[in-house]
This record gives sequence, structure tokens and C-alpha cells, in this order.
Amino acid sequence: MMLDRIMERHRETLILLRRNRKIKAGASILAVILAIAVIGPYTTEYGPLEYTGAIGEPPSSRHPLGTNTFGYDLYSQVVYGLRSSILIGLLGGILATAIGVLIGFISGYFGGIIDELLMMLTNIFLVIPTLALLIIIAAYIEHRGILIESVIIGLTSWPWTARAVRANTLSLRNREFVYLARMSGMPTRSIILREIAPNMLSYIIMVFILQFGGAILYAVSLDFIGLGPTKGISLGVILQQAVLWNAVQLGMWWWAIPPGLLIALLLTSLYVINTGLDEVLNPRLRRQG
Amino acid sequence: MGLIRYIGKKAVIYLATFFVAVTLNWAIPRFMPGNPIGILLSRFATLPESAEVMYSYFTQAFGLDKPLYEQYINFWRALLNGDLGVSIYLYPQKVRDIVLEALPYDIVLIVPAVIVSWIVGNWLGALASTNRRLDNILMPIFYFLTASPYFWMAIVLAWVFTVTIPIFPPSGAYSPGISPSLSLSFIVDFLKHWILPFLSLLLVMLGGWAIGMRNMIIYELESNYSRYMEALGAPNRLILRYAFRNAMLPQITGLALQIGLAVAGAITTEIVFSYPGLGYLMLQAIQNQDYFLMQGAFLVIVIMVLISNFVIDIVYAIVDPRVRYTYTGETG
Amino acid sequence: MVAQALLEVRNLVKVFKSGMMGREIVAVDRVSFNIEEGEILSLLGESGSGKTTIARMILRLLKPTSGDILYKGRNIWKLKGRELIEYYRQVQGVFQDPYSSFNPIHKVDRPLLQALKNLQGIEGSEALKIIRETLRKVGLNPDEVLGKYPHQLSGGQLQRVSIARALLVNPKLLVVDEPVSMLDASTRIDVLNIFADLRDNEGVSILMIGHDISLSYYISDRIIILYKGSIMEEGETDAVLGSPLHPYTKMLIESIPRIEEKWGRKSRIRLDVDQKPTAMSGCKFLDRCPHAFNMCTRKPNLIRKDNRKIACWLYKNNYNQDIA
Amino acid sequence: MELLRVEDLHVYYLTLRGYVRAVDGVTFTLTKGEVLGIAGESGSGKSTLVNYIILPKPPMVRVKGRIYYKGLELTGLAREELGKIRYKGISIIPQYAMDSLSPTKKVKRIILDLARGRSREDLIEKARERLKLVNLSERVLDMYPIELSGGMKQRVVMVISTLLDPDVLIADEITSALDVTTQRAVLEMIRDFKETGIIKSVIFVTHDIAALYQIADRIMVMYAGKLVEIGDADGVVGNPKHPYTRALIESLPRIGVRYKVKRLKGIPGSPPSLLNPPRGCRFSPRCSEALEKCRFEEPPETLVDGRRVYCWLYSR
Repeated sequence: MMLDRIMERHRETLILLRRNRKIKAGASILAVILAIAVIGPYTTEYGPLEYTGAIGEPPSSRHPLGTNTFGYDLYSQVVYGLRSSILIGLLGGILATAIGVLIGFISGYFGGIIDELLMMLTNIFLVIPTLALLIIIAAYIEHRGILIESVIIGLTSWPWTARAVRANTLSLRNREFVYLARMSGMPTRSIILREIAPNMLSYIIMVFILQFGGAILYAVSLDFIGLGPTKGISLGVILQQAVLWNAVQLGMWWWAIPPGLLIALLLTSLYVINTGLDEVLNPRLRRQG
Repeated sequence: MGLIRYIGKKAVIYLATFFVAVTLNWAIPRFMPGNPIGILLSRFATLPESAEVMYSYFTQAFGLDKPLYEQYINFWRALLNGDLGVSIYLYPQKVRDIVLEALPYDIVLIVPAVIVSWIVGNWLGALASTNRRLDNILMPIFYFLTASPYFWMAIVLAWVFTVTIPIFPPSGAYSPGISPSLSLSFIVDFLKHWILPFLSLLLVMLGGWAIGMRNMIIYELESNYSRYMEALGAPNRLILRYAFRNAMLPQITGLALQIGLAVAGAITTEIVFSYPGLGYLMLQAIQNQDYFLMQGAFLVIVIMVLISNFVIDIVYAIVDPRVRYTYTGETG
Repeated sequence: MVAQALLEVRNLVKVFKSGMMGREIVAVDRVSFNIEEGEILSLLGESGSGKTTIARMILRLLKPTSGDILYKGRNIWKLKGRELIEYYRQVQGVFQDPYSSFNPIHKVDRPLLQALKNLQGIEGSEALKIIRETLRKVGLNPDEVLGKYPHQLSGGQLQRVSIARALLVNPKLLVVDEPVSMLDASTRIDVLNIFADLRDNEGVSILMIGHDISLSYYISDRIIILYKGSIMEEGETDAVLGSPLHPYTKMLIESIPRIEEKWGRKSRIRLDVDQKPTAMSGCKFLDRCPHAFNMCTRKPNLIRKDNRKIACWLYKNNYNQDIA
Repeated sequence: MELLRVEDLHVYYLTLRGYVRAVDGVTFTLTKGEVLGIAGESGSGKSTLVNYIILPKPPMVRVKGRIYYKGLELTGLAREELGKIRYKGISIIPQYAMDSLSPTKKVKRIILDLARGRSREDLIEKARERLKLVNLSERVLDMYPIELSGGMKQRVVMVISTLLDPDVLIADEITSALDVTTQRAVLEMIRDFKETGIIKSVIFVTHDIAALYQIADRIMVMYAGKLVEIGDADGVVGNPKHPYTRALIESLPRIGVRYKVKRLKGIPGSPPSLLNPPRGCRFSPRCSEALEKCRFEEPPETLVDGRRVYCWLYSR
């Protein structure tokens, strides 16, 4: 009876995915924000670092988000900045997920001394505060671009993923169908790729969503401290400038509030989607009634 | 017995972490691509005075003429003597002194923010888990709070409470002209400066705790012991109390992970309010390319995080009976 | 020595270690036995007896801590490459849980096709023909199961597909780990009949791991009673279960609920009172044994006694016939 | 005295694909002093039936039927009212007994909380005595569940569930996860508890007819959500009337029965899906004695040798 019910859930997963309110709401917000990042730059006549002649002007029809002290159009800055922040998030998120999955998988699948060493390493990097580590790394890099920034973020934020993936792998590795694959003479490579990996896919997607959000957050924080891309614009850089030039104290809220709001909404949508997925895949979290 | 074993195991991990952090701190300037040492050296040209003293210290600390392993040993030796080098930007002050002066500001900010957010967040989360209507209202707010970058929350608070309704000072730890003392006027002044950075940290962390607690309780309420209690007619309140207790335990472990994030939050928040903690210090160091100061701050942050993690682990081991028994080696 | 046994297990030990500083658990403690050709041997034990661990070691899924497993005289842990493929062509297994024996994301055809392809080098329509034949042999209608996902089949059907997978390569030895314990009573017996037929018609040897005494009684030729990783009693089914000697075997048989008669007033069953790990030095059954006496603090060896082997100090007059 | 009466109960599960008709028209009574056994294979609805009796909640939905406890109708009663009847009136040892105790509370605390409103000393004293009855030391009271083995935890749950001397004790598959030796001990404890009057009556649910036979006074056999046969234990086991019961009992190997001597036969096929159960008798697709009629019309209740049987063979 119990087993039958478990199997039933499997069939229901797809239906539940489509019905989940959290996933629907989160995906809608995410879609809008992504659309802004993609289309936004084509909807403005100003470059992000182009002097417009209007200095410190509040939002108007000409400048939907106003201009800052240097005469830059903030709408342009935000849409371009959003684009690069998302790009860093994607690259950093992918890298962090990849490293975490790789380490977690090797650790869980092969076990033994490899496992103990990798987990020691993971636990160590889990405790070292990531942002502090990022700061001392970034500070020594002379020319920082989007790529470098996402690489160092990816290299420092994988540990929790490794730990989670390891647990996931362990439970899959000792499933009978994996044993049977071994007894059917299947090569290790195809056992991993065809039997185990597909079962981890939904989990890895959830991990990636969180890593994507995490990378964006680390990137804006680095930018904000002044260790962002040495050239170009990002949401973090806009905020750094805003604080550096006392935007808030000078009453220019349009300089400092919208970029952060956008980040917060983007991350909210990611977290909400993730929780929705979790509810679908982990029925104990579902609310009854 | 189990307790000691558990704590011992944790201590080993933290010592190893400290070792790795120090090693990274040593290695990054030496092995980063793009000749970071060169950058460092070039800084001496801009030193206002006594470049020579600085240079000799530098060669001693970095011992660039010596083999790597010797450089490494010397680095440790200096560290264990409490020598973190000399600041370039605040020359000739010692990095250790500068950092130790900034550290209390972080502690007064982070520790209360973490504790209060933990308590209030868990309480709100538990409330949301039992009340459907409240849940629907509160959850989106919690998600938004936890998704906000700390420094942006700081900016919002600054805009509301220092500009729109100017009731709090916009920057610093206390007003210029007042010197630190235990007088009431100083304390009030200090708290006025402290409240906004504190609130920034509090609000963002609160969201995360509340979400975690709410989900854990719902998870626990679906557990077999909850079903059993319900089958025996236990009132909701009682079942909830049991669920709350079990849901709280992972939240304590979460506390350990949160410390690292809180530090990140504090670093950026302090920048918004020019609050003179390690974060603000780091910003100064970065802007002035004062690498010794930066690295010293990093080490102190790591040590602080390690100590708090260790404290949390001990608390956890005392609160959760499972730790004691799984580490005694008696069962499974 | 007469003819060589099909499979020989010698002094097998498995110790599980939990973590770097965790304590050690001895799951299998110096176990030796043989499997002869064309017999069904039952390894009977309760949870924690180490029976599944032994099965997994024989299937080469778990490495023994020490001791040897010899298949046709060759140490199975020294096999490599082609030899290993050959081993799995001759030795196959079936597990307890039919649901986790199949990957939820693949159709049930896949493991069948894979086994034929990797072990026999047979693919395509030839493979399909063999698969259909084998499915029929285990009492399934191939059209009802092929092309289906695991969740579309019942536990009983899946378990039969799992057995079919093992049979595809015509193995000499089948290791079946609690093959019917998750099936409904009404379908169990037919699965057991498949095993008995395999032995009778094709001479396949079967090692059946189980905890249900009546099921083992029904089909096995010989029985080994395991308790906490050690063999308590071993011999022909009728001897061991018909006239048990070891106090543990007696207790087991006394505990079976029988459909033909009700239990007497009160049993003398002693339960594990404490969680203390049994002292390694003495008899594992010591703390629950109604006949325990001072000798029992030392570990009894497995000795030959009439028509069986037994590890119990009550029968120590045969001490000199100690088996190595 | 009648303690429990279930009348034509239909309990369905609401799933995304429709209603799973887990319990579909079951009627029975339980009288004081008896052990009623409910036997059935997976998907027979036996667990749903008893779980609905003690804890009706979604996704279980009552479509039809009534439940009476000592003449009081339970169906439709408010949650708080039901809460008062649970434990003292109707109690349960659940299937998941081994993890029914919160891991972070001491056994003593759990007992005091669950049996709240009674004198602390009395409860502890009583718990001590009862622990002795199930071969546990009173030290267990001061232990956390994590310190106990699975079997010990189950016995602790047994003590907790029966501590208030319930009128009806539901035992749901409590022996299926146990080793044979422990199983006998647990069955004997349940029997002793009933005979010494600690519990007034028992509903014992299991898939293991042989185990059931050892302690049940009456046995009720379920198949695919329906009652198939109900009567005294010796009759049902020794002389089963319904073809399902008969085939089920014949498929059980007995000690002494060897394959070589007597080849047993199982029941071909598998139980139907309860989302869309077959018309007529639900066992008819697997029944070797099925008549034409069986496939279209539900068999009525028939009395055979004082036993209720639902089969067309007995009511032509």
C-alpha cells in the first residue's frame, strides 16, 4: 500500500509542478525580470555610461528612473547592469554547481579515503566566510571582468552543494537497481551517466537555482565593496556609486532604491520557485487541504 | 563521553579550517596570477614616509629571497606572535591594533542581530506554520526579506530613517565630538547610531529563519510521532510543541552556517553607515590598497567565525540528545 | 575431499566502520560454508544476522574485510575484466525490494537488454526473443510487461521481471535475497515454485536468503541458521528444522505462528533486554539462551554432530571433531 | 456488550487521478472481550479502515456509512469531541510504532504529556508496572527514544497506547517488521493485556493470517476494499468458505510441507486497481470458481454456518 502510494506520486509530479502556486508566481516574476535584462537595453537611447546632460533629475518620462550626479540615465544603467549581474549569476552558478556536484558525487560514489578527504575539504571551505575570502582574492586581481568575477565566485561557493549532492549520491548508489546494473556487466561510466545521474537531475536543478541566486548576491556584494568589474556596469556597481556619492542623503532615492529592489525581486522569485519544486518533489512539505 | 567525542571531532575540523585559512592568506598574494606581489611592491612608492622601514619589514615578512617553505614557516611564526604586519594606509599603526579596535563594533552588531533574528524569526515562522491566513501574508514578506542584499536593506533604512523621517544619524558609531564613556548620553548616542545597521542585519536574517522554521514545523507535523500523538487525541497545542522542539534543532545547526553570511552582511552594511567595524575597515584597506590590513581583517574574521561555530556546536550537543548517543558508539 | 563445491565461503568477515572515528560493527563473523551444485541452500536469520551482507559479498557488491569466496575454486575478488563478466554470466542475483530493483526513469526492458548485451553480447531481435521466452518462463505475459515503466507494474510482476533478468544468462548459481518478503502471501508461493523448478529442471544452485522458516522449509535442501553474524546450526532441512538441536533454532521454530494449531499457553522466549553489543568473546546467543552455562562465555566452534554442524557448548562432547 | 459498530463504511482517498476506493462498504461490530482480526493483502483497505476509525482526516474522505462507539455516533463528530474518545476509548499501536516517539523527549515526558490531566505519580507507577509486563526495565522512563532498539521502542509504544486501559485497541501491522521470536512475544503480550483486562477489546490488523490465528477470536478477511468473509477464527482458518480465503490459506506453506512432497499454488493475477475496481465481485477476475454472474453483480451478504460470506456460490 505504502509502496503503491510512492509510485503514484511519481506520476503526479508533473501535474503538481504545473499546479504549484509558488512555481507559477515565481516563474512569472522571473520571466519579467529576464525579459527586462534581454530586451531592456534595446528600449533606451542612452548608453549606461553616457552623459545625458540632466544631472540628478528625479524620474520623468524622459528618464524613467531619473539620472544621477554624473548625468547618467539610471534606467539605462539598471537594464545594462541587470544583464551583467544575471550573466555573472549564471556563470558563477553553473561553475559552483558543477564543482559541487562533481566533488559531492565523487565523494559519495567512491567513498573510502577519497570521501573522507573531500568531505574534510568541503567542511573546511564551508566554514570560511565566503565573502571575506572573495574579497582577499578579488583585491589581488588587477583587471577584473565579468568572467573572472564569476569564476572566483564559483570557486568559493560550492561547499554546501558538495555536501548535499554527496548525501543524494550515497542514497542512490546503494539502491538495488545500481547493484543490478553492475551485475549486468554495465561499465561504471554508463552506470553513472545512465542510471544514477538522471535520477539526480531534478535535485541538481534545485541546487543550481540556489547557486544562481547566491552568485548574484555575492557578485553585487563584491561590486558594492568596489571589487566588481573594473570596467562596465552592474547592479552592484550602481549601488556602490550611489552610496559613495551619498545619493540617499542627497534625496536621490531613485539612484539607490530601484537597482536593489530588482535584485531582491529576482532572488525572491528564485527562492520561491525552489520552494515550490521542493514541495512537489518532497511531499512531506506539502500543506494539506 | 559522547559529548567530548563530538566536540573533539568538531575542534579538529575547526583547527584544520584555521590552518587552511592561514595558508590561503599566505598563498593568495604569492600565487595569484597577475603578479600581486608586484602590485604590493608598487605601493611602497606612494608611502608618505619611512619607505625604507616598511621595505625591510616587507622583505622580512615575505622573505622573498628565501625558499617558499621558509617563507611559510616565518609567516606562521609571525602570526603566532600576534604579528599581522603594519598598515600602509594608517602607517605606522600595527594591523593587529587596528583590527582589534574595529572588532568590538562587529560583535555588538552581529551577535545581537543573529540572536534576536533567530528568536523572532523562529517565532514568526512557527506562527505562520499554524495559521493559514497569516502564512499567506507573511511568507511572501519573508522571502522578500531573505532575498534582499543586506546593504540594500541598509540603504532603504537609511533613506527612510535618516532622510525621509530623519530620526537617526546617517553614519558613524557615535557623534563626532562625544568621546566614548559609560555615560547615559553616550550610550543613547551610541544606540542611535547602532540601531539602523542592526536592523538591516536583523530584517534580512529574520526572513530566512522564519522560512526555515515554518517549513521544518510543517515537515515535523507530517511525521509519524505527530500522527501518533494525534491518534491518541493530543491537542494541537501539544503536538505543535513537540514539532517546535524538533524543528528548532536544525535551526541551531543553521545558526553555524548563518554566522558566515552574517559577517558578509555586516561587512557591506557597515559600509553604508560608515560604521567602524571590520567591514568598513576592509573597504578602507581596499580603497587604499592596504593589503596587510585587508589580510589581517580576513584572518580575524575567520577566527571569529570559527569560535562562534564552535560555541554553537557545543550548545547544539547539549540541547540535542541525539548527538550524545550517536557519538557514544553504543548505537548504530 | 569429494568433488569441489560450486561456491566456497571461507572464514568470511565483514566489519562496517562508521566514519573516521566511528565504532566498528562486525556484521559477519568468520563464516564458512559451501554451496553444492543443484541444491537450494537457505541462509536463515533475523535482522542483524548478516545474511544480506553475505549475499552482497558473494555477488561481489561488497568487499569482505577478510576471508575468501571461491567460485569453482577461484577467488572471486581476483577476477578482472572478461573473467568478471564470466562470473556474472554464471552467478546472478535477485533482491528483496522489487521497486528499488528498477530504475524509475527507465522502462523495465532496459535492464533485461543490458544484461544480455553486456554479459552475452546478444542484441536486437535475438535478444528480444530470449527475453520474451524467459519472461514466459517466470509466468509473465511478455506483452503485459515489456515497454512498461516500473510504476505501471505490481510488486509481484516486477519481482518476476527481476528474476527473469537474472535467468537471461542461464546462471549456474542464483543468489536470491529475501525474494518474496515484500510480496503478498498469495503470490509468494508461485515465485518460490519458479526457483524449485529451476533447480529440478536445469540444475541451478540457489542460495536463498530469508527469515521466514516455513518458506525455507518448503523449498530448500539444506539450511544454515545465522545469528548476529555467526552460524549456529547447519544441515539438511529436515534435520535442522525437523529436529533442531541448537537452542536458538529451537526458539525460532517455537515462535513460528502456525495455521494448523494454536500456540500453547506461554512461550519462554527471551527478548533482547539491552542494546549492549554482545561480547565478541562468547556465544552470540548467550544472553537469550535458556540453557546458558559457564562455558558459553567462550565462543563455541562449529562442530559436526550427527547429521549436522552446530555451534553450541551443549554438544561439546564432540569437541575433538572440531572443523577448521 | 458492543463497543464498536461500523455500518456500511465507504472511505475513499482523493488523489489527482480520482477517488481510490480503499474501503468500499464494510460492516462489522466489536464486542467487549474479543480480539477481532482483520486479514488482507496489500491494497485490501484494512489499514485505511482502522486508521479512519481512529483518525479521520484528509486525504481520506468518508463517502457513506457510520461508526458508533458504545452507541455514540463518531462520524460527523467535531475534532475536539473525537479527541476525548481517543486513547481512553479507542487507542492504537500504529504500524510505524518504531518511530512513533519524538526523538528529543524522554519517554517519561511523552507519557505525562499524552496522558495529561491525570496524577503524575499514578501514571509513572502504572507505566513502571506495565513496562515490567513487556520485559522492559523502568530505566526506560528516563531514556530518550534514540537510546532504545527498534523492538524496545515498539514495546514502549505498546505500553503508552494501553496505559489508560482503552476499550478498543487497534493494532495495525505491529508484527510485520519484527523478527519471528519477537513477534511471538509481542502477540502474547497483546493477548495477556486483553486477558488481564488492561484492554477490553482488540482489532488486530495484519497480512499474516497464521499470526492472526494465534490470537484472534474472530477473523474478518478483506479484499480490494470489500469484506469477503467474517466469522470465528477456527472456522475461517479451518474451513474457509470464500474462494479467496480458501486460496489464500492453501497457498501458505506449513512447517513440514516440502515442495518435493506437495507443490502449493498461489493465486494468479494481482489485486485490482481501486481507482477503477472491476464490476461485480472484486475477486472474480482471479477466482477459479467464478460464475458468469460474479462479473456483473456484487455478491450479497450470505450466512453460511453462522458466518457472513460475500460470495455468489452460497446464494444462488
